[in-house]
Amino acid sequence: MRFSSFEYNLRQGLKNIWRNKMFSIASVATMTACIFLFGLFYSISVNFSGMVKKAERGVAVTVYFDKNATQDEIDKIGTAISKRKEVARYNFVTADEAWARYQKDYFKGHTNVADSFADDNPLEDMANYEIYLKDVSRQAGLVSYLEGLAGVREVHQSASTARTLTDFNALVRYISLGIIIILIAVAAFLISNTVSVGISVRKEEIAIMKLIGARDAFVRAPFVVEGILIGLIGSIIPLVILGLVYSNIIHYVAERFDALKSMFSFVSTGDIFHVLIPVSLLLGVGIGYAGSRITLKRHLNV
Amino acid sequence: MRFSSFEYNLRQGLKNIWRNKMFSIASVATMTACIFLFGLFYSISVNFSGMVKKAERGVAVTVYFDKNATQDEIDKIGTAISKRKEVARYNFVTADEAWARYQKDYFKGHTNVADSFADDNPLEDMANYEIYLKDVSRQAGLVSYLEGLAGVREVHQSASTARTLTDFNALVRYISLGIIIILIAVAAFLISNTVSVGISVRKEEIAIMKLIGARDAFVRAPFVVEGILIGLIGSIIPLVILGLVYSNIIHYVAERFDALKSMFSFVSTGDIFHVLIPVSLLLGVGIGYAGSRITLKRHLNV
Amino acid sequence: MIKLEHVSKTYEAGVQALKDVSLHIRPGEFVFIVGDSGSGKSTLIKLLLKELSPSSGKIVVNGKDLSRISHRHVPDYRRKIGCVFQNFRLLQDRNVYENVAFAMRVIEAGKRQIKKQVPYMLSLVGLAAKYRSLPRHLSGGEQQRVAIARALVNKPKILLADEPTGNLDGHNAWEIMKLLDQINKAGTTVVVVTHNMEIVRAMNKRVITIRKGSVVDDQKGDADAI
Amino acid sequence: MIKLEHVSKTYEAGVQALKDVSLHIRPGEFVFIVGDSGSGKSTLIKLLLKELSPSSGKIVVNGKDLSRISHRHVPDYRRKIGCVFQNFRLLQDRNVYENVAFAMRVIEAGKRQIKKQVPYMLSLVGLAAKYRSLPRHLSGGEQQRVAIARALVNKPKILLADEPTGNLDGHNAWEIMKLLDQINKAGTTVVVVTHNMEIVRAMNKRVITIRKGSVVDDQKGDADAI
Ligand SMILES: Nc1ncnc2c1ncn2[C@@H]1O[C@H](COP(=O)(O)OP(=O)(O)OP(=O)(O)O)[C@@H](O)[C@H]1O
Ligand SMILES: Nc1ncnc2c1ncn2[C@@H]1O[C@H](COP(=O)(O)OP(=O)(O)OP(=O)(O)O)[C@@H](O)[C@H]1O
Ligand SMILES: [Mg+2]
Ligand SMILES: [Mg+2]
Repeated sequence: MRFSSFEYNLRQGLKNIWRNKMFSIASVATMTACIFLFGLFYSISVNFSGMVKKAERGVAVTVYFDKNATQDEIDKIGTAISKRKEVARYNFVTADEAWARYQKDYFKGHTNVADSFADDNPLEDMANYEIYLKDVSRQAGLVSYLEGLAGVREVHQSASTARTLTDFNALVRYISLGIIIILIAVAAFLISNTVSVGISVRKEEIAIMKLIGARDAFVRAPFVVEGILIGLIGSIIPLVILGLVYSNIIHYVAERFDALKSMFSFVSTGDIFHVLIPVSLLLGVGIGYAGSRITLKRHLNV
Repeated sequence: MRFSSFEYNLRQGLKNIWRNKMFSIASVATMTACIFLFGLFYSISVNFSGMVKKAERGVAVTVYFDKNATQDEIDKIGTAISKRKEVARYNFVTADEAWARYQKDYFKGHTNVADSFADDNPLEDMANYEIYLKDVSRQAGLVSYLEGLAGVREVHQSASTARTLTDFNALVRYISLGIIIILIAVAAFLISNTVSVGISVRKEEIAIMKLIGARDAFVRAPFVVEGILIGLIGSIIPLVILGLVYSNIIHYVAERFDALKSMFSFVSTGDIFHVLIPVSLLLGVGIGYAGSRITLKRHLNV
Repeated sequence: MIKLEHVSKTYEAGVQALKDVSLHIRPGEFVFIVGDSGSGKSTLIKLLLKELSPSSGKIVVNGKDLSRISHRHVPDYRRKIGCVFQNFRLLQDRNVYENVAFAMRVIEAGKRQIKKQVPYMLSLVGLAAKYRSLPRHLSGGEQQRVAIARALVNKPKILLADEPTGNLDGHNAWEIMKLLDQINKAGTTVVVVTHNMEIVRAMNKRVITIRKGSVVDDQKGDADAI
Repeated sequence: MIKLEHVSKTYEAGVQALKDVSLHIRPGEFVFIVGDSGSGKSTLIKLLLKELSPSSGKIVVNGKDLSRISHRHVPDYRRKIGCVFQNFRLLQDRNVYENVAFAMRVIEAGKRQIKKQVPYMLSLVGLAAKYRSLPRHLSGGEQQRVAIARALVNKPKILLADEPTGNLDGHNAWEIMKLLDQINKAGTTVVVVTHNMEIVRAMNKRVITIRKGSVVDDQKGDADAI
């Protein structure tokens, strides 16, 4: 193609968008709506997943020692724990700390009860390592490893909580993935639908061009330019809207529901858009391009 | 309109769908996709909301009595509690029960610790009423009411859990509502867009009819029939798909993630579709009808 | 019957298609309108059908000022007029039969009447065999004849025909002209735009000549003079 | 140059539009094709442009068997042919200038050449002033002239014109005919389908008559006889 043809086709593509305002608006709107929904769900599920992750990290495995365990043994256990990859962090809780925490947790506001124990620590033997995991699903493995260590009396685990969280996380992941796949499929379908309706309407124009002697590539070029541009516009608009909405909403939610703050922190706008921008552009431009090419193929056989 | 005209228009509406296959398919597809997404989110959010509700019900307010409270006073407090509307259920916990539960909860697996107390119940004064609420957000009111009663030493509430749950529930509700509103708006927009593109393409046909002397109503009728039928088809398809998908998924999830069962039970297919069917039909048929009428108005001024 | 008083029409683009045209066509007349390409003949037809409104001046048809007809009553007005459009304007998604029948459905004619009248009209224009074809499967002249059949099927009081024989061979053109003459004899006012001077001369009717939007000549035919 | 051997064309609907047509048009000839409405003239033109394929028979143009041209090379073939379609087939969303320029862009003509040639062609058909109008804002005859300008702008080797003067007044029709004659004198083979017997007689060229899909007459004009 000569440069002047290329330039001509580029200009025609732009003009086509203007000439077929109705379809251009419909296409851009469809694309905007679909990519907006996709972005919305992506953001929600990423945040939700983050929340579950955080909750997971709060689950601990507690290691109690043999009554006659030496400090040396206890230290060795600590070293062994520190070497495990699934461990996020761990800390040593002395018997006194354990009792103090007990009182605080369970006798809160009932000082008279706690007082009844006086200075007598009922949890004398309860010094322990509190271990926080990176991934709750690997808890069982860690527990059986720890139980095999010398000086370990017992390993306490919150079995049901762990399983619930693992299951819940998996469920959320499946649902999010399912929704996102459905959304991408729906978006792809609707967008290519709109593009192909737009082209079908102009099949007489395409036939005329071909009858005058235009090559397929020459007829196609403006439509493809149009498809790509519509894809571009239709993905930039929802990205801008999402950007504004997202940063405002996390701000608002963080203020309004401060009790939730402790439960989860939001994924930053930057992190979300790091993924969202390339995926959306690919979706918009890709479908715009592919949709127009595929539909044109049908009409070029004149 | 004469009956033969009515019949003619009905038949024309049906034929229009066939003649404009491309647009009919596009419209039905758009509608199907939108209503499917709407139904999907409605189901998810109803279930999620149910889950949070169930979690809420697990939160309790505990009422402790004055050391010298008589059984009569305690009974009176019970009666007062039973009269409160926000109370879901309540039960009396004796000091012995309280201690037994304590031991079970906190010394689980550490019988030696519990043994150190022998038969000496450290929670002698801890007989209480355990009250479960219908709605956590009304907890504060109940607490201050209970604190005013004679014989009440102290009212214990899990303040942070309650607030977290209330906040969380509100957040989920806002997000669901937001998403559902966005989905309805997007659906309405896309569907009416498709309908109006379909009609715009036939504006020459509409102009010809008007020039031959057809009244607006006569030109409009087949289009409106077409719009309603497309709306009907486009809402029945997603409803059927949702019905199948939903009942299968709740079955699958219930089996696969049995740990979650305790956390929430699924809302029944019947309950979901009780709302979903009328809303979807209204959405589909309503937009099909309104969309075609509004778009036609623009083209009838010939 | 048809009266134009100082009618001008300027399109949005600034093109002045008609300039101060005054005309009077009496009931039952047969009038040819001739003129160069782009002189404003189709514009005149469109004004008479109220497809367009004049920029200035007054058009009275059947005693009614067209500018006074409300949107609601435009269909009633058009039903009394049959129109053959220069570019046919057939309903592309309906077949030949439906295109002609449509004009009858519009006036809420009975089913039986439609079933009788439509095939009769199609046979008059020589298209009885093609009644199930879609317009795009017809030759140019066949499409034109469908348009003529549709304009005539309701026996209108006024017939406006914009270049009704442009795509027809001499024989077919003559047949159509004889048909129009018959209809005129039965009382219909006929206005025909044409470039076919052979036919105009042979028919010997009133001829209005338009040039660049103005009426430059208006000659009574011998047939009328009698 | 153009050779048809036992060509038949039956449409899907079962209509036999051409029956066993054999023809030979020599390079540089000027041929009129006449015949009743629906006799198959446009079908013949469509076959020559390879818009349709014959049901049977062989068509050879410029020494090439049309059925042997691959999809890839159809554009090259069409570029050597100028065609005026019966229903104009203008690009509705482009203005007059763009419609004519489009034919030049297709053959990748230079910008300068386009800027020179298009206004010249438009002035030849008398539309220099309307170059910015959209087709729907033109009169019937003006649209036809745009179609003619587009067919001629590339100085094709073969010109196929299907009813090029159906919407033109006598004066304009003559101007167009003179133009076609000039082009023919410059070496282009010209095939004109028309109903205008006045012009056919006056031009005195070869006339092929088709009736119901068959060639029934083929008369050399006096001009050729010389
Ligand atoms: N919609 C429009 N917008 C702008 N200009 C128009 C429009 N329609 C017609 N014109 C212009 O008005 C003038 C008269 O057009 P009109 O169609 O009435 O001509 P006509 O006499 O019917 O010609 P023909 O014999 O070629 O059909 C022409 O110059 C034409 O370009
Ligand atoms: N696409 C089609 N499908 C079916 N039949 C067709 C199709 N196109 C044309 N025909 C039929 O083929 C026959 C010849 O048509 P064609 O267009 O070649 O006629 P024509 O000689 O050009 O007539 P006119 O002078 O009226 O334009 C006609 O009877 C027509 O109805
Ligand atoms: Mg005209
Ligand atoms: Mg033809």
